[in-house]
Amino acid sequence: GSGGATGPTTDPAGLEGGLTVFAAASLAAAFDEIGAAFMTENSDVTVTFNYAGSSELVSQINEGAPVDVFASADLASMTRLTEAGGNATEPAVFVKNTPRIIVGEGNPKAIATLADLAEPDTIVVLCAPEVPCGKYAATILTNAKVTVTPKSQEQNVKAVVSKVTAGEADAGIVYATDVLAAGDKAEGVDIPADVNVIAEYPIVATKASANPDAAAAFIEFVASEPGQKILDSYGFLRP
Amino acid sequence: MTRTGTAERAQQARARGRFRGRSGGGAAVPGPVLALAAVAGTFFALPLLGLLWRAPWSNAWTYLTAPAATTALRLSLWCSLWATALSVLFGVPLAWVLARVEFPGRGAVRALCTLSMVLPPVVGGVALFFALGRRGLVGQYLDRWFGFRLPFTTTGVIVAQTFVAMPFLVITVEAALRQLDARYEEASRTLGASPWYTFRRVTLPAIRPALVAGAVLTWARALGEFGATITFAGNFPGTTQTMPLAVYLALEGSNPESAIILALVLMGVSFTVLVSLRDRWLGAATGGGVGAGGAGAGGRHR
Amino acid sequence: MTRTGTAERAQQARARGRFRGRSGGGAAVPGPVLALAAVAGTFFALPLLGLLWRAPWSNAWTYLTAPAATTALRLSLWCSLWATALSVLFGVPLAWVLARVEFPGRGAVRALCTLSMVLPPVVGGVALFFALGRRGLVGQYLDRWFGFRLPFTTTGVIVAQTFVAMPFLVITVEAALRQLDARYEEASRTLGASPWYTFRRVTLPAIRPALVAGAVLTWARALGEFGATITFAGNFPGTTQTMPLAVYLALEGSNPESAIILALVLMGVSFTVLVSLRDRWLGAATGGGVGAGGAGAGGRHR
Amino acid sequence: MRSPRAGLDAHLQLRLGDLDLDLELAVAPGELVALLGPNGAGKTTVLRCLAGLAPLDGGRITVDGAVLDDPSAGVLVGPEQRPVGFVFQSYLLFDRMSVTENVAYGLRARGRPKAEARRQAGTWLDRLGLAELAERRPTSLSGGQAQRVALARALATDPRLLLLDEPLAALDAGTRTTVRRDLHHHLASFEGMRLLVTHDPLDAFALADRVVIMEDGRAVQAGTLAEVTARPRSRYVADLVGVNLVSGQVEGGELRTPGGVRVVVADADPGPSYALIRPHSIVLARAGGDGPGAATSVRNQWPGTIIGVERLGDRVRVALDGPLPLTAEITVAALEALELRPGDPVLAAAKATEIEVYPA
Amino acid sequence: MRSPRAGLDAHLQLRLGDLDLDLELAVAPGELVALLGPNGAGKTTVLRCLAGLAPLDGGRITVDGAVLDDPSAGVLVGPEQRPVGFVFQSYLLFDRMSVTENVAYGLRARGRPKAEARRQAGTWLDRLGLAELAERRPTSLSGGQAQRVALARALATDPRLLLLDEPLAALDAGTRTTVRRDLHHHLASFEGMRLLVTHDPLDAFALADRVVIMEDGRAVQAGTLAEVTARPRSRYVADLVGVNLVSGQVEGGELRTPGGVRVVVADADPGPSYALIRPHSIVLARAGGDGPGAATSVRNQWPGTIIGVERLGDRVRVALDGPLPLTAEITVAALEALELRPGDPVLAAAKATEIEVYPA
Ligand SMILES: Nc1ncnc2c1ncn2[C@@H]1O[C@H](COP(=O)(O)OP(=O)(O)OP(=O)(O)O)[C@@H](O)[C@H]1O
Ligand SMILES: Nc1ncnc2c1ncn2[C@@H]1O[C@H](COP(=O)(O)OP(=O)(O)OP(=O)(O)O)[C@@H](O)[C@H]1O
Ligand SMILES: [Mg+2]
Ligand SMILES: [Mg+2]
Repeated sequence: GSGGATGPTTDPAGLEGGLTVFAAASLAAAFDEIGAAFMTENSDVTVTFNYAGSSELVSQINEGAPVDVFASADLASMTRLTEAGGNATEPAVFVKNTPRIIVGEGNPKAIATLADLAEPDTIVVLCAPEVPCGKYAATILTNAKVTVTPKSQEQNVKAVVSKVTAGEADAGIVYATDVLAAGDKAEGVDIPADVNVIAEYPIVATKASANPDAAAAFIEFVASEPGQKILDSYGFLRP
Repeated sequence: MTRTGTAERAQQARARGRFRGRSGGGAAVPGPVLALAAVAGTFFALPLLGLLWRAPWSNAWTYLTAPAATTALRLSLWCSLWATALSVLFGVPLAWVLARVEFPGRGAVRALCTLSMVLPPVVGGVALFFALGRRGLVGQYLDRWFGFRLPFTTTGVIVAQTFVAMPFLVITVEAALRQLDARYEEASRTLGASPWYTFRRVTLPAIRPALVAGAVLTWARALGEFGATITFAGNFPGTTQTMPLAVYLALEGSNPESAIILALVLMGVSFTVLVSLRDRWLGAATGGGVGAGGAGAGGRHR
Repeated sequence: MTRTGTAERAQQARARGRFRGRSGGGAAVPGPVLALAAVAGTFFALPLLGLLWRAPWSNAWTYLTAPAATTALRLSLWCSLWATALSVLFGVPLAWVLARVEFPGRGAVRALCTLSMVLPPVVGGVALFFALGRRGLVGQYLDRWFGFRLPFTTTGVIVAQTFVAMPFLVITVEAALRQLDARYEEASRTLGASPWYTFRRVTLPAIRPALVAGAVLTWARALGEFGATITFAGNFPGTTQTMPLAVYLALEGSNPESAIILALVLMGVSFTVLVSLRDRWLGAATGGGVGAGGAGAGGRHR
Repeated sequence: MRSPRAGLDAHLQLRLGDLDLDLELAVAPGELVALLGPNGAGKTTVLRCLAGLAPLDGGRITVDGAVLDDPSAGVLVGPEQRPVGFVFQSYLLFDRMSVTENVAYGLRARGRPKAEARRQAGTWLDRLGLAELAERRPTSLSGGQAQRVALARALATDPRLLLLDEPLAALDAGTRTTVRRDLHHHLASFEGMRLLVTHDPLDAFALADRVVIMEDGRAVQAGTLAEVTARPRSRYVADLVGVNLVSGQVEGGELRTPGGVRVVVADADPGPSYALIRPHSIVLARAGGDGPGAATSVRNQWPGTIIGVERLGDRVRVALDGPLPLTAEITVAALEALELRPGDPVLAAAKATEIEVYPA
Repeated sequence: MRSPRAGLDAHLQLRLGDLDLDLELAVAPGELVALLGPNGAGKTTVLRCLAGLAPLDGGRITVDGAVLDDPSAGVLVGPEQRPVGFVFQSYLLFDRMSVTENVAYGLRARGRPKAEARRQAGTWLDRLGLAELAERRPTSLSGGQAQRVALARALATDPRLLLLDEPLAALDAGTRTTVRRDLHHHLASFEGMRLLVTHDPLDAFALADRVVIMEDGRAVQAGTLAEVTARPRSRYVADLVGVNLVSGQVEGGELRTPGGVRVVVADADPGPSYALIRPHSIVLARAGGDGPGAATSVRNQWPGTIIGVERLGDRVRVALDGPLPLTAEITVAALEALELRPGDPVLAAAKATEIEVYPA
């Protein structure tokens, strides 16, 4: 994005009131920081976040939730919103995320490749095929021509992380951001780029928005250099 | 409360009064109570009506007959029944001890039993990891010595459900035991019955309404259990994917509508079970005459 | 059960026997029961010990004092207490009607009240939308006529918690009412007391142990409520982000460790409340003498 | 509806389990009627009907002309609206209230201020000698104390119709006399009606203006106790008075029981009749020995076996089984002279002139 | 420990609320002891101690030499291990079992096969005239029926020591005679001991070998009923027998009550004594009129006010209040001749020779 200390959104006089952002729970830490930065720049705007699963957020919006901006962790949920006509702008991908193999502290099973996941004495957990990380994992494994029987198909990517960090599972496929967030309890193993799939996070202003100007400004801020810098620090890739 | 109306209506009302099992006095319900009860009933009914109203009936059959759905339902029933059975087996003794034995820290033990209800279920699952997982307090020894692992198994589902649901049984039964008239147990003892025999023949029958109620609560809670199960036992079709997990994933997936249908199935099943829990299992006095009530008691003539 | 030992020990045991309030007969607990109870107690204790064991104590203070945590805790207590109060207000009348009034479809109404327990909480939240949301069955009129909206408000949290937690109260209290000896209510009526006065002065005191137990269950369930709340009321810090939601967010976000600390805080609070629920509130007979027990009853001499 | 009339006027029809209740009952203002009858006769059920705890199937209850229950007219007045007080056979004191609170309950339920209700309750407790127990819980009372508290509780509401289900049964002899007297005393000072269920003829004697004997849900006899006991018409009353009652057909100076036993009687009109044989008019002799009437004019001689001997002061009551089961009362001296023991066969004799006969 | 000895040998010490129990009690094999005393004396508590439902604070209970409770030795045998049967004052029948199951309960609890237990229970039901009720639930029984079932239930376990807490109180007159006789009959055929709490002297007469009178947790008198009633030593016994008891100091041919009233007596040793005045030896006269002793040798004349009049057949008992509260028994004719009404002042007179005096 174009950046600088005075970005394109610098028209503080025009922005005020409340701004409600619905964002995927995996964005929570990054968006809290972005929100704070945004409010420093636009002191008359109060940003409120509502974090939950992307799919759940779409349901809420479709039920008439008071929301200005929606940031999804996957395209499928966004599609459900646009199909219902809940969007005011076209979805824009503001960040990307790379799947990685997650292994326990010190990588006890010495997992280095996707093929190692097929070892019978390796306990692997993946996301359920219904949720985005599960879809990506399936695609990646198909691309790598590896057949893995997971012990469990988790509800979301954090559940995979917690199984691995708790030592119940030996490995799983999660996002780079999750490996980073797990700190020293887990390690990441890269997936070769030729089989990997990159996850895309779209953002829109909603039709229900009562403060469309601020919504547009927020979306722009996320895509701006300060916004992207914050996202970088959590392991996200720029679009 | 002078009742007027056609003689026929009056007589029906009378006949009802008799068969209520609580003739006269006890049965009369004041207006405000009825009103509040009606509000409560409506409050429960509305969301369910809402679900029925919005359910995607046109595709219902497809969703219902999906093999994943039927497998999950079967697993759910199996696990929740086991969890209920285990809760009764262990929970009733615990309730008895809590109600009847005075020991230091009794309050703490009682509180402990209630804690797993307060715990957000996901954290409950994590806690189970810490205790019974592969690296858990006890689980590591289970694994090392017996090669026995709970996570990712159907047994794990049952354990998670029991952990979350058993408190309902314990608390309900304990309250019933406290409400009980201990003199009937004394009478039993003087007839030569051991504490255990007394418990089986006198105490248990007397607390049956509460026991049934507690077991129903437990079963329902186990049937609806989601967080602890998915965290501790994972989610794999056929072994650990219970109905609530299937519902949740359907909600997350591309077709949230199917989730409503699955949830309705879950509700339909439990509704059927609950309705068929006939009054007499709950210990209502049947037939004419005065309310039996009273703890294993000699009814009206004591 | 011949007791031998030093005279002193024996006398202590005797004194205890007396102060149990259930001298002799009732109090004796057979060995197998004690064993089962011990297993149950351990089963509850282990996961909590596990949590304590693995909790990131070094950073605990930082997590605890985060403003988000204290806000969430305050909100949790506020909402769960309201939900409990509403449940008592509406649930006790409902329980009374279910226990005492025979009407067609009573079984169905009872089952209905239990359904919200079986419903996966997330679906429960969705169902609440369908009923009370801006486009819901009733909610649309609330919105259109009064401009009143429940979703995403603190009131919405209370509604969601009440919906999920009230069944515990209803079922517990209904069981207690069924166990009650209706003759005491009859006696009250012959003394000129209206059904309502009878309820307040005779019935309520008699079912107090169960009522307290039910309220505790309800409160605990409301305090731990997550799925319905996040779905129906959202996750707004300060207005709808209760403690379980904060725990969830910590788990999902960058800091899973803090989730354990937050969960422990939640547990600590409820533990404190539950332990301070002294025995006498649960209706234990205190002081010497024979078990009072019995439904509002004349104790030993009836 | 019939014209208003003071007092209780009831026709009670109700089926309950084995019981088929069908009883007409009237109690005038100021009158105390005692209801006697064997266990299971339906006495408690009668009281429950009158109190409104058991709605009638048929019949009608009016008190001072006001209809309380009339199924055919669809009228049913709730228990709390009836001017009725009830002392239960099993006390039913409220466990979680003190004795005073129990007694004050009815007044509080009628909306009296707390202080006044307590004061009035205190007066009642004084009157029944319960003042010391005022702050006790019912659980810590003895059986008799609890019974008295129940009595005080019912009296405190000043009912028009007071129903007492064996109120004195659990009282000790001393208290009983006092309470009986006190009850009489208080009851005499009000215009109300009292219906008393009792098993003790002494209670009925001392308290009742009239007794109604019921059996199997029906009234079998009514009148003053003296009238009723002079001519028992049921086994129950005969037992109550302690006499032998034989029923059968009188024909030609003889009463023949359905079992074929003959009782020679004097001056009796033919037809179905009762014969009353007082125990002390029966003479016993060892069977096989010289019968009491062997050489005398006593024509009534019945064989029997001794099945029980009970001492009553200086006399003994001897129970006989045989074709005609009888109870005889003889002196201890006679018993010892005859060396009678349970199991021994005996002959019982009674003079025809000592047997009273009256139509059934 | 003392040497083994057949029968019950107990010294009961226990504080419970207001009750301070301290009672020595022995019952020989085959003996039936009746425990009498006013409400709240501690009779039920005594039975509870013996059954093991209330552990002692001090003292000791042995049955046939076996120690059942001895706090100083730390021995306490559980209720179910004691050879004791208990018929409770309030029945305590198990509501959820049929009558037969209730009676068979004790046998089943002892491990007898179901069929045998039911058969034996049937025998007991027959014996107590309950056969028809065999399949009924206790809830549908009348009070007296329930009482009999409770009796059958306790008897069915064939206890060495049978404790009966007013077992006949709720029985009607007819059944009462039968059950009393039956009870006697059965009890006579076994070597066991029986302890019977009752308020009815007739029960004590008919059944008991010996009576123990207790008051406030202590034994005040013991012996045969005849002995006890001939010389009452407490208000309770005097009321039981229906006589007036005056206690005071005898000095110079006079007994002086603590209240200062004088009773002239014949032939009495000085010292603290009781004077027994039989109601029928008291003559009444209207106060102010010609006293019965105005012109006679009767020196005992006490003023009083009539507070109650009770009819007993052709006699009336008149209760007097005054410095010396008395009960007099006069004929109905005398009452009517004198036109006595409650509230009237009267003079009561009694001849010194008709007053019995014995040392306290
Ligand atoms: N709820 C009931 N169900 C079935 N039968 C009942 C019920 N209540 C009463 N009965 C029947 O009615 C009969 C009369 O009962 P009730 O209590 O009125 O007798 P009672 O005359 O008071 O006897 P008692 O002197 O023993 O107290 C009983 O034999 C019983 O069989
Ligand atoms: N649990 C208790 N708490 C306090 N006091 C008690 C308790 N149990 C008994 N008492 C006291 O003991 C006294 C004696 O009671 P108990 O029941 O033994 O009397 P009782 O002789 O059987 O009387 P009744 O003839 O009226 O049945 C009562 O006055 C009561 O105050
Ligand atoms: Mg009765
Ligand atoms: Mg007693």
